Amino acid sequence: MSSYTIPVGPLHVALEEPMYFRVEAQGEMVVGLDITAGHVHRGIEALAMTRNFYQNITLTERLCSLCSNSHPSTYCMALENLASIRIPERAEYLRVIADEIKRVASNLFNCAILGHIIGFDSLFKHVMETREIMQDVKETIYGNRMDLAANCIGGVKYDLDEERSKYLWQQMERMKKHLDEIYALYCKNSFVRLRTEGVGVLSKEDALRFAVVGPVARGSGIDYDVRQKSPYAAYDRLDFEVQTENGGDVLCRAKVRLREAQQAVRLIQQCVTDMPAGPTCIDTPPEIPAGEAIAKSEAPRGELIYYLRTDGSDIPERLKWRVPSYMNWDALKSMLVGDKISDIALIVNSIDPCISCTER
Amino acid sequence: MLEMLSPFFHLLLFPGGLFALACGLLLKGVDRKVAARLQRRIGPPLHQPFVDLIKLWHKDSSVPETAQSRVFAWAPHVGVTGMALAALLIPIGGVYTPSGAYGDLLVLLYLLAVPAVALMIGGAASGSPFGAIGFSREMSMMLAYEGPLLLALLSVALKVGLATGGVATFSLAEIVRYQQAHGALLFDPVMWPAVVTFLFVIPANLGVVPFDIPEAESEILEGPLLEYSGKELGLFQIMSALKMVVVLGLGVTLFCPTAPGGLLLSLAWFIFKCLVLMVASVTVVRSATGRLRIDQAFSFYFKWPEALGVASLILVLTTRNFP
Amino acid sequence: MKTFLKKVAAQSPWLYRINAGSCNGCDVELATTACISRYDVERLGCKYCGSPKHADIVLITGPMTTRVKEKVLRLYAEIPDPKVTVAVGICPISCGVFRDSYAIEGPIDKYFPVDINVPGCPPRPQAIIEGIAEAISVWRTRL
Amino acid sequence: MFSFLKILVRNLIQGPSTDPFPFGETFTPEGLRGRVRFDASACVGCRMCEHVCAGGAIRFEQSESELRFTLWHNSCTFCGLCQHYCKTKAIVLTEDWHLSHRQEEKYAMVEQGTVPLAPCLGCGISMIPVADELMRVAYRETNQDIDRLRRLCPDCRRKLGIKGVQRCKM
Amino acid sequence: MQDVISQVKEALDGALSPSVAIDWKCDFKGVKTGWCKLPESDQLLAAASAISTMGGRLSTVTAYLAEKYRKQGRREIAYHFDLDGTTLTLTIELPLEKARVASLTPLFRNADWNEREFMELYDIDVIGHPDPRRLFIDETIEPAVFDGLIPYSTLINGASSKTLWEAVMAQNSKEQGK
Repeated sequence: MSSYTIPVGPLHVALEEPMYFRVEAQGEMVVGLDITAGHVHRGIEALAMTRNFYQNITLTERLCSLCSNSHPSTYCMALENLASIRIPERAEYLRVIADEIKRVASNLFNCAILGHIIGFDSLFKHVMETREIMQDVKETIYGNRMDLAANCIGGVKYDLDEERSKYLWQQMERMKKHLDEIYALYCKNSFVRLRTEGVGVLSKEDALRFAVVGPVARGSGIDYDVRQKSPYAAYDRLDFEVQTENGGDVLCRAKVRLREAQQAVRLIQQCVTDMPAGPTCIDTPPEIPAGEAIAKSEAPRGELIYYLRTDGSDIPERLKWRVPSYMNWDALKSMLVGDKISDIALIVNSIDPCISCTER
Repeated sequence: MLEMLSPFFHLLLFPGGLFALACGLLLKGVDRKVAARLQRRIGPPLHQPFVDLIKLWHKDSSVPETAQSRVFAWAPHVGVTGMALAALLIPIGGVYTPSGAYGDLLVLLYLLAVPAVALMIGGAASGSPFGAIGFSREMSMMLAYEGPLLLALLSVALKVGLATGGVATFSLAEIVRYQQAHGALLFDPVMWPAVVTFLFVIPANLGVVPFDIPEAESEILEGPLLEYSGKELGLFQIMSALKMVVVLGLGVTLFCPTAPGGLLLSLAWFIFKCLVLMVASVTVVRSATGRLRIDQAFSFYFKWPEALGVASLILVLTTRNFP
Repeated sequence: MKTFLKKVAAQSPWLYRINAGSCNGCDVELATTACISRYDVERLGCKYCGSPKHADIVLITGPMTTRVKEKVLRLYAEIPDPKVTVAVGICPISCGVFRDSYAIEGPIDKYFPVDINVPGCPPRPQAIIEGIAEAISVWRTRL
Repeated sequence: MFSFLKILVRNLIQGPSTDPFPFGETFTPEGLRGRVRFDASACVGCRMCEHVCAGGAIRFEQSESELRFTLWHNSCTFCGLCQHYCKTKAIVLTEDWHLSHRQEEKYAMVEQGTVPLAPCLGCGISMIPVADELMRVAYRETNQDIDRLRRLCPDCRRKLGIKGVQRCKM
Repeated sequence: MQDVISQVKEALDGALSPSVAIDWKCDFKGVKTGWCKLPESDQLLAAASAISTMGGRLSTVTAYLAEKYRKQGRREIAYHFDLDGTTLTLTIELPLEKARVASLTPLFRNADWNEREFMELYDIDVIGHPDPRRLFIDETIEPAVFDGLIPYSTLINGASSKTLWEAVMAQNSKEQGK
């Protein structure tokens, strides 16, 4: 059978963002793949080197709206590491809350899109409706549904008073019920399983070779979570387990994401209970010496790493970050080949690709 | 004079043409509304499909550079013509009985394949790779569901034919007449496998989830329809609205064509039966399921509906002596 | 009769989304607005469509990056007239935080006419609906 | 399929969850980051807001007699850093999210304010009097002496301070 | 955690003949970061291979060119490795002109994109890269765009900002005049 090439993207409806693949196919089978990246390359690293430390908080938040809290918080952590700033304990908990709220919303979004791609519109809408609870929480506590603007150098910009803590707790109780139901749906529903089981398999060996991170790695049985391996914020005092699955297919990744969302809800509740009183931010303007530092965190899609280099001025000499989708995306080559054309969008979505993060 | 004009009347106004179109668009409106309610939405107004159609008539239409423009432009016309002819054949109990000169069940079976063929031609002529994939998927789907459909039709034809002394009757009028005399086949347990087979065939025939594989929006961007715009897209919408009426009307004819009598009441009863059939076999199904892969759909049809169809045929043949 | 038909036709604005290199915040909010039950744009007669050929109202996000520019312009040209363009988020309007980067070619109104702007980073769905409603009223005059 | 039918039936019973907007009122939480408001009388002219603004949405123009503030909403990310770093809260984000507008109004989507400059009571140099808001933050209540202080330029204030110190020493 | 430090030392000492100094830092949570500058850029492959056998993972690669380096005619590349939660950074120095570095793709599959990225941003050649095309940056943009960036200049010369703000100011002073 002769092979033919079909273009996927760059502006493909099933994918939120522009990406371009040239898929080589034989019949309905994918035999080769070439990725052309860079449609969302906005030159943010260059911009970061022309903006001051404050402006970069907002700039890094605009890298990507789905993990928009991980970026500024990790960037601030890099600055704090470099200047040896110890943020108030309450701020550590508040950073965890912001991170976990984003994680729930981001993971649910990805699982909802899975439903959309397999044409299960009602499932998509059902999960998105549940996600709306998180969106309301974000809007009520932070003032925006996507970009929280929670972080500042040396702490956080927001605080939870009595009333808001109670509100947050109640919403999390609501989420729990919905999340349990959704998890059961993804595990049991025959249409979801027919389309996702055994599809886009990434073996553990390949996962290690491509050095994938986050739910993609954990879906292939790699037990790695930055929150546990190199704790930050309040994670060293919180009780949680790393979620893994061994199948390495689309369904396993979705299951890991949903379980992490369930766990995130419990983490948020732990934070609300354990959080000590006190200031939320250091009260003196930060002084950043010359030097270099690294900060890492577990974004919804996996390990996020920031490298910061300063020369003593208030503009970074070099700010570089590597996002989780960076390697996961390249690993698509291993997942797609041998699968069906009809599963391309599904498999691409299963790594929760964050193009805008990756291409900067 | 009047006698000569009646085919045109039937083709353009009633029951084909305008009436069938209005009926089909109404069905689509109800389908969207009910689906919206199942998803906790308000949904579009019932007349939305009419509005969409009028809108498309006001839009520019373009032909892609890579397309074979003449074939591309003619494909939707072929589809609409085929369906308009098919609509002529659908009897409406107590209101309209198609003349045998128009055709019978077998003609209808062939005409039902016309929309799929039109989509295939259009998709292939559009020159887009997605159109081509849509083409091959449409073909596989047809192969998959034509078998069970044929078996279901055959069961009814045999049932009626054997009961009236022949072998099998393909006259739609005859089928209606038999049921009006002996009660709807829907209530005959012998026919239940055929009913279920037909129910299975409807979503595939109408191209809705879980069998909208040739037009999968999130996989191949609506496949053959991708390149169509304006009036041509409108024609495809007309085609699919007509097909809705034809397929559902066929279901009603085959299994429950009885009418309460009275022109308007019978008409309303017919539309109501179509609606119920649609909600059960289209709306709820598409709301509660996800799309299958082409190979899964294919093997599904070769397993269950095919087996049921065969079972139904055997059942009809074996029970003929003990009515 | 003609004016009546046009008035009727105006109740069916189909939406199409173009991402011109956005951070996907606006895209996620657009998907939310267009698809989920809470905002249900279908009650306004809108439908989210997968092909530019079917679109009436184009929603554009992103600051127009160099690599996506040609593709966006080609896609925009494919949308049949009459059409209305809505810029969603501050990026297509002014390039926002990404302005003056070497890889940014926006703002979008340098390349084709924009009718409605919905600023925000990202705007909330209600604001997007407001923009769409405004776009529908513009569209009515173009039919 | 059947597990999902249960949800569909529940949906049918619960009825639509659709927000009435744009035909009715919608939910707007307190603290939503929307349209920016500038209060010139509270501005001390430190220009920190301009410094931290990543969107480049804030511009100050200084002339002989006034300091003019302009914020263009079409470039504003509504991140709230300006508000966070504004000590006197001269710049605040309101809950007004009705910002969509026609293209003709693109450049008119601004918030403006003018901070008048006044001559220093000591040396007469053009300066921004310290905002009442800042005085309230610093002193809670003001008296005539403090009010005089706010109209002195930093140089003159220092001189006055040194004089005070000298007086104490004597 | 102490043994990570000794393990790394052992591995690097085994691979490189004059032993190199590693500067370890530890944050408030006890997370360690190691910083090591390799005296010779061609030691990179040996050092990376030692880390690879230790089970290390390449996290990312940062190339940079600070103003003061530019004057000194040199540039640096930092390779960041992850050792089960501990980050080790190996830095190599390269000349400003005609910089060449060996590819790490045979050791770490994911070095591919990282190397393509700094090739397109900076004027650095990677020897033995399997696929040295551009990664993110469009062909119409000049090569080595980060080499040409002079700090502040884009901010001050921002042509796009200037045009937009002129329009904003023109419209709003007009309205005030009314």
